Amino acid sequence: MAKELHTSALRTDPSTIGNALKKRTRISELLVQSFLFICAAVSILTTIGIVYELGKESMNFFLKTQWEEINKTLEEPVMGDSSMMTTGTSGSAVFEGDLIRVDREQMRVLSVSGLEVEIERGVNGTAIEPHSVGRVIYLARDVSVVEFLTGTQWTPQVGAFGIWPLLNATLMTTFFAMLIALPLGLGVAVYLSEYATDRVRTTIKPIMEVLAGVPTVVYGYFALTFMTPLLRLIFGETTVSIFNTASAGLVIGILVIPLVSSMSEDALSAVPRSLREASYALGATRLETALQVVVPAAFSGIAAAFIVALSRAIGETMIVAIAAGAGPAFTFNPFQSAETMTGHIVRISGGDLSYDSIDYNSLFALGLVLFFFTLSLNVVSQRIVRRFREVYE
Amino acid sequence: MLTKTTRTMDENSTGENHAIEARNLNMYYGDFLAVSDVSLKIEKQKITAIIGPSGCGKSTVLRAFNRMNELVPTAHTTGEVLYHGKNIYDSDVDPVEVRRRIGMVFQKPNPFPKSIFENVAWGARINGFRGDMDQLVEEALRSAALWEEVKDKLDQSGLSLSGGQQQRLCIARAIAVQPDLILMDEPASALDPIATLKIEELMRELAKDYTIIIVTHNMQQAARVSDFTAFFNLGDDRAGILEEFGGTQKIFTNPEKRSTEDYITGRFG
Amino acid sequence: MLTKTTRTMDENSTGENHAIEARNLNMYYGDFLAVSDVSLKIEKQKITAIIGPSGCGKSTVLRAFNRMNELVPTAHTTGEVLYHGKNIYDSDVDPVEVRRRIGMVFQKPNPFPKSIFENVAWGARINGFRGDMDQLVEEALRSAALWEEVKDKLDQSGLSLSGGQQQRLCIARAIAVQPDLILMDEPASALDPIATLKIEELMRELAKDYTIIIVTHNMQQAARVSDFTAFFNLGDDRAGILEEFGGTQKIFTNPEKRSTEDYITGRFG
Amino acid sequence: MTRERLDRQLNQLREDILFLGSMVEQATLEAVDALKRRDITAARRIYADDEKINRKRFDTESAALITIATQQPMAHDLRILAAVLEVITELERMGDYAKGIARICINLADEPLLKPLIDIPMMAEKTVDMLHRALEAFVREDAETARLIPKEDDEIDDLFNAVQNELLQIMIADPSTVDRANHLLWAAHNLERMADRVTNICERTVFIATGEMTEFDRTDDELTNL
Amino acid sequence: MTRERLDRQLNQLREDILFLGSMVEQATLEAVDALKRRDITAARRIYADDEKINRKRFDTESAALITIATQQPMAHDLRILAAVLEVITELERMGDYAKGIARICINLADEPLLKPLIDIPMMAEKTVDMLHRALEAFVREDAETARLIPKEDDEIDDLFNAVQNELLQIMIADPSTVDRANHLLWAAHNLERMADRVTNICERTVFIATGEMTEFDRTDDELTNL
Amino acid sequence: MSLFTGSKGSRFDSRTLARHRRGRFWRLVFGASTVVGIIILAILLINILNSVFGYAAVDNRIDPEELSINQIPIEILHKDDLVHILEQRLSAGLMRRLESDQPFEERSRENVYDLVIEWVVDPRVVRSWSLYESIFHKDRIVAEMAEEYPVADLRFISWLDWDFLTKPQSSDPDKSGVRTAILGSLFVIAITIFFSFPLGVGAAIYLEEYADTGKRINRFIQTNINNLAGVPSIIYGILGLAIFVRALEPLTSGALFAAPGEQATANGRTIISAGLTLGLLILPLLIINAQEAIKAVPISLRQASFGLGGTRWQTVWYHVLPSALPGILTGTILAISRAIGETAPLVVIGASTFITLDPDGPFSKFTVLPIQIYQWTSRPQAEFRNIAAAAIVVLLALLLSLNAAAVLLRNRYSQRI
Ligand SMILES: Nc1ncnc2c1ncn2[C@@H]1O[C@H](COP(=O)(O)OP(=O)(O)OP(=O)(O)O)[C@@H](O)[C@H]1O
Ligand SMILES: Nc1ncnc2c1ncn2[C@@H]1O[C@H](COP(=O)(O)OP(=O)(O)OP(=O)(O)O)[C@@H](O)[C@H]1O
Ligand SMILES: [Mg+2]
Ligand SMILES: [Mg+2]
Ligand SMILES: O=P([O-])([O-])[O-]
Repeated sequence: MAKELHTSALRTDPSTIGNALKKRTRISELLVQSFLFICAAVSILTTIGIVYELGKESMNFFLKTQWEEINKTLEEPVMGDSSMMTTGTSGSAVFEGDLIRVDREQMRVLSVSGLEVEIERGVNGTAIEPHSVGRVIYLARDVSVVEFLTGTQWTPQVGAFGIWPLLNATLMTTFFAMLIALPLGLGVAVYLSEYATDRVRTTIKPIMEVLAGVPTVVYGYFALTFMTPLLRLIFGETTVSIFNTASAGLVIGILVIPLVSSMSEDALSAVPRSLREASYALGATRLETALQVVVPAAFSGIAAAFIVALSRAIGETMIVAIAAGAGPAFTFNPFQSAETMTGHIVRISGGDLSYDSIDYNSLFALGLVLFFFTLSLNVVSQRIVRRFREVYE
Repeated sequence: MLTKTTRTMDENSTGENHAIEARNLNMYYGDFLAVSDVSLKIEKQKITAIIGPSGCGKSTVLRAFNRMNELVPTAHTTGEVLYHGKNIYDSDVDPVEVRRRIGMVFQKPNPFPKSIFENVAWGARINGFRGDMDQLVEEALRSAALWEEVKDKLDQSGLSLSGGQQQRLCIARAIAVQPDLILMDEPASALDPIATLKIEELMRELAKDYTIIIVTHNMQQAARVSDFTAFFNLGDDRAGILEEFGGTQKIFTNPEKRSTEDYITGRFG
Repeated sequence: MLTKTTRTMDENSTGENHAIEARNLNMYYGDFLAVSDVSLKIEKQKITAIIGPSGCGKSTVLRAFNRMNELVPTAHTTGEVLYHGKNIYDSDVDPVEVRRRIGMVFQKPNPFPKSIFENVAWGARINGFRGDMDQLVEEALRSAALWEEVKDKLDQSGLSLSGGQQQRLCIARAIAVQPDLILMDEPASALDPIATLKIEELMRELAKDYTIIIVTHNMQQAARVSDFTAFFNLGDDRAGILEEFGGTQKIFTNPEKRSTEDYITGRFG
Repeated sequence: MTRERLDRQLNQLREDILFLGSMVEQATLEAVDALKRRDITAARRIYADDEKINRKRFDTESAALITIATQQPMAHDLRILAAVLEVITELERMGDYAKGIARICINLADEPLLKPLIDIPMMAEKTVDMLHRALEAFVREDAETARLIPKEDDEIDDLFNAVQNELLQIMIADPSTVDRANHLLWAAHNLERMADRVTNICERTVFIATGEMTEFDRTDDELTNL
Repeated sequence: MTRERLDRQLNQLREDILFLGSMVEQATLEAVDALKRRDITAARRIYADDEKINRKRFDTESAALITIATQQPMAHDLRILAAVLEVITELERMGDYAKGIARICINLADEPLLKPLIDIPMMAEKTVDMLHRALEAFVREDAETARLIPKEDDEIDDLFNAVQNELLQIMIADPSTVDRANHLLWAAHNLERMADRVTNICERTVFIATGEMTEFDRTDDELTNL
Repeated sequence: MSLFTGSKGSRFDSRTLARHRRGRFWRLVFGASTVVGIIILAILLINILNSVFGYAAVDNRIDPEELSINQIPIEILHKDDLVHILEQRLSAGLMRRLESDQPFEERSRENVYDLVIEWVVDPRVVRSWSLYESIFHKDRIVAEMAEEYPVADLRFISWLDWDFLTKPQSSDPDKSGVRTAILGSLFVIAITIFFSFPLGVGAAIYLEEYADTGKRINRFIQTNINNLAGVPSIIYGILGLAIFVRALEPLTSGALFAAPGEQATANGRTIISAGLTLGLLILPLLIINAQEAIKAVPISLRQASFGLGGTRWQTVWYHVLPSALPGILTGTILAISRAIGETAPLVVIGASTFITLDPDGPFSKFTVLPIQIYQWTSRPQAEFRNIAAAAIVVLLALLLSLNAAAVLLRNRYSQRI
């Protein structure tokens, strides 16, 4: 039969081999490849978009003079040569030294007495022009990077943009989250990978996956309707306010338990079975095997899990938006309300935000900080994971 | 029946006995010279075994014969591989065409997760085979000494077979596109001794129609199955070199070189 | 000391030459009888090889000797394994103690991802070794013929060694807890021929002090290295049975049973 | 069968043995015939042809060694190969005896025989017959037959003793015949030794079949023959 | 060295060969000595001791086969083993020749020797010496020495021719000595054959060392000796 | 060899009793962690269900008995009488609106009856109790009722009912439903899938099958994707706000296509913006999942294909993709369920918080389930918590069914291997 195959069939004809082997252009292959490359490149566009947008608007936040509407209007018209103007009573006050703008003309406030304001006209090379009654007065705001990074007050109404109250709240919630997620997550991981029978494992893992799949807004609800009342029950209603960072933090912790446990469990189960067998064969007990052989072998995987959990906790939004409270507050009391960076972003973007306001820009500056925080954590965790991979492949 | 265009075959037009020939082959991975200056003529319808210590570049050389090494991004080859007098590394040669003619069987049996029939038929189909596919599949399976075992379950998954059967399926798949040469990289190392012997038996059978090059770690296997043996070794610069090439019986009873003798008798390193 | 309650162990009370003995061993995975009614006496300070076709239960039997099979949840054993006259499957026997005395080396080298030193020291430490750890590690590495190669890099990772060195490290690790027996499950099947021969050489060396049982797919290896050979086969009910047991030279030149002969000469199945 | 190549090689070796055997048989019968017919030309040819037997023997030996080197024979297969190595040595030696007879024929040149050759051709036929059957038993691995053949050696021994006595009588009667009688004695002696070699072949047959090397109670050559 | 077990077994075989060789040497010298001294008791012992040589030979053969079966020897190692199988056969055959001489001694019983034995002991010593050196060359795989030794065979052949001529003269002179002279001729013949066997051993030594089987241009035994 | 000649074990003191004791202790600890995890999940669910069901005090603005005409209770009044009641009790403007929705002549009696109940009787929940209280402290509830809401009805109600699913939002908790939100979620997700699935799978194929990992650009893309997967979702919200809502407003508002539809807005805060934002958000996740699935296809399969003379695309199309598809789908479903639950980015890009009309196209304003939940949770009134819980149940049911599909796919896949 084998013979038949070859008599009936024809092999390569040596005389035309050059032709037979000749390269052909496969256009469809090229098209497909280009399309696929474009797909992959979208991710780069996304990153560029993020960095560009965050960067651009943050630059505006720090560099460009922001003209903020302060709900003040001219009470009387201002002539071309006048150095005084009368403002309306509404809106927030202006102070000596403030830079203000009416129409296109910028002015410096020299002194303020009641509603009368002495001004220097035509500052910054703007043309002096007359302004009619009811024109809106804009107040200039400048935020320095140093102020942003060191200030302990975040009150846009008075132009205070110190990130620390928000950052502090973020760190507090993160701390509480890690406090609960790390030990519990690791405990679950060790139990599942080293102790649980197959049956138990196949029941519990889906449960953990469900826990991981529950949307964060549900956890927010849970924080507000269960964790907070629980804390108040334990510590007293007077010590614990309705919105507080402890409750939010603990629930974030619950949220990331499945993350820690499943990533750690993956790392633990990736440790080859043979390593466990080697340990048992030396006369080790299950605990010794688990803690002295398997966990160290999976260490970098577990560390990566911790870092990813940390990054997740920092970026977590809805739980803090719902349960940690509105309004930045620089406090170390976990039972007080305090707004985190993410919480702040959600709150101020929730309303109808005008695109050129300083609030709009501040959102990007906060976003940028958040982005770099999480990005660096991700980079570190990937390094660790890569090292881990190298060991076992 | 198996080629695309009907041509008359002129097997002997080149007037030589060699199916393929490597000339001054150097192979690199990145900057690392993995194989240095190998020249080797492979006789037609014979089994040539490549043996040598781990990492001496056996697989690398084997894959040079059908440009499979190009799938490793960092790989890079200089020198020539003459196939019917044509250097397959010439820039106008299409590796896809080369691989159609120089088939390969791998260390671990790797049937497609498709039916047994599809496993054999697929290669022929994408290579534009027009003809009776049923017949082709049957012939290929018969040649691979597998037909009797699978003829009643051609539509079952190729993965449902035992390891040895899977490997024979892979061989059937390779011969279905009617290559001139079949390259085999440790085709039996994942199999138990019995399945191994069956594959060896099959190789002897196939050698009546095909030229076979086999890489093997198993010296006994090379001794049992091959007609010629090429012994590769690590050179001083850790690049693989062709140390000795000759008839298998000669190599295994009275090799020329001391290093070959040492390797063969297990007194190496 | 072997059991949870402290007893004195009397090494010579049995007054016999056997290190361990299986009696009417039946081993199940769930309902599946993997190994049926095996009785086997292992001689002291000899190498006993277990050979047989794939799936005949070689590994299963081997793991019965130090209760490693218990790590498979569905596994279940009846019959006795007598070690110094004590059935290690008795309910008052602690498997942890058994395994300390009956060590194991696995198919793929599996050093811990710790330093070379720690790899060897760890087992001794958890077993409450009191003494000079440096000396213990050195002696174990020497016994495993690895000391010279690693003495300058004891703090490097065990994974940084080559495959063959790793396997010898695993052997050093096993002997550091001073077992009576060492079980080896295809210890060289992942290694190249040279590393394989080194391991075999080492086994011969170790056999001066230890009793060794080795499972191997490689008949030639069993022939080369062992003093006794047990040939396992698949019984009619697909359970593994002990077909023939005897001196290696006898088995390989003139076995009693036709099935053994067929297997040995490669005419099986 | 998964060892087709090995089996083919073993069969080839068996054929080689039979072929070598037939060469020896032919040489023996022809040598004795030449001696009987005083055909020096034939004797010279036979004498020269021993080289062919030697060649064949070395070729076969080399093939057996290659099989050992390349096929890793074990157990029964290995016993066959070991036996082949031994048997070809015996056959080559037997070839030498035939050559010896041819040489005697040449040496005797034109001198008349002392008596018509009757017993010696009979010995030759019987020996060749034994050899033939022994080799057949060998390739068939027929231990039973192999065990019986050596018993027939007694007949050869008897014939040899008869020849020897007769020749000694002749020599004593006529000292001038000593040289010629001695030559014939050598010839008979060679045939007798050949028959002993057959016993060795039979021993190997039993070895292949049973794995045991038993020496048959051979009527010891040197003891009875002189 | 990664083949320690194989190497040990090969060395053991070499020792076995030397031991077997020394047994043969001793038997030969003692047999000739017994013949010279007409010591029938010694001759009987030597005759019986051949059994030991046979045993040793089979043991060695079996050890070599076991090594082939268990150690998968290739190339050089395999050639050693093949050569061992051949050499022990030669040695056993040589043992048989010694036994033959012892038998002659017994057969001659109390009959006086025809002449004082001078050449035959000389032949024996020379042969044993050659054998000894051949075996040493064998275990040392010293092809050079092995190539030289066969050339010494001529001396033996000369001695044998001398003995033969002398004995034929005696027989012709005195037909009553035919029987006894023939016995002595056998003895000399056995020694001459032994020396030829040494050549075979040397061939094997060259084979081990070079992998080539070359037949030495041997002074053909049957041709010159009768 | 001094060490090994002595009597064996002499230098070892295994102390197994103590070691086993320690082992048991820690096993307990690890087990406890797991149990805690399970308990938390249980509490989470119970806490939600606790608010979905329970007693409620229902107070009617006008007692239905007051409306009965000639002692005939409204339940059996004729349609004309009911219309009459409506005309009597409702303002003319409202009546006009109802008339314009659908003329009264064309309405069925049941429909008019419903209108009466809804607009005239107007039952309101004035107080609600949790399931726990309802079951264990019923007497207290009854007492409280008698004291504080003597006229109200005490009813055991489920906040999650058919009406809840089919009604649009309302400022009144007991009239609110999640219809708009569910539709919004489905619309948004449809766009997300449409956008991210081809792109994600394409990128995964490129990275696994085509990219030369030696090239910097490809390594960069890979690292980049891994990093993007860890970027907090709210950042995507900001990105979506800047790009889709603002920069691409002409496109995303539909203005460019002059998209009709009642729900069309003049700005970019539309379903398509949301869908694309979530698409970007899950893209890295989807790519990584698809990559894992593709990676799981053994190299040997590709080698086999190349070895037969297959081109790269033939290899991918005939062998890699079929084998990886179940994995890719599973990964996609998991990514999608992540998108369904996302809240923060949609808040940032400005999902409408109050919207009663169904979305009718990609350029509609929209709200989604999680946003509804967020909104309702943030309200101080207790009843909003109840409907938030009900909405959570709806959301979880949606997610669970998706997850179940993923698990099924995965099991089927792993069985085949
Ligand atoms: N993809 C690769 N990238 C870089 N180096 C490689 C690659 N593949 C092989 N090498 C190196 O090239 C050399 C030859 O490798 P090759 O796999 O050809 O050896 P081999 O003789 O087949 O070894 P083995 O017997 O272990 O299969 C080795 O040093 C190896 O490390
Ligand atoms: N963990 C397990 N669960 C269920 N069955 C098993 C398990 N391990 C082995 N078996 C079955 O038990 C039988 C014997 O297996 P075992 O691994 O002992 O064979 P083996 O002789 O070592 O084979 P191999 O040569 O392939 O290693 C086989 O049929 C196998 O399928
Ligand atoms: Mg290789
Ligand atoms: Mg096994
Ligand atoms: O939706 P979040 O994960 O950012 O809360």
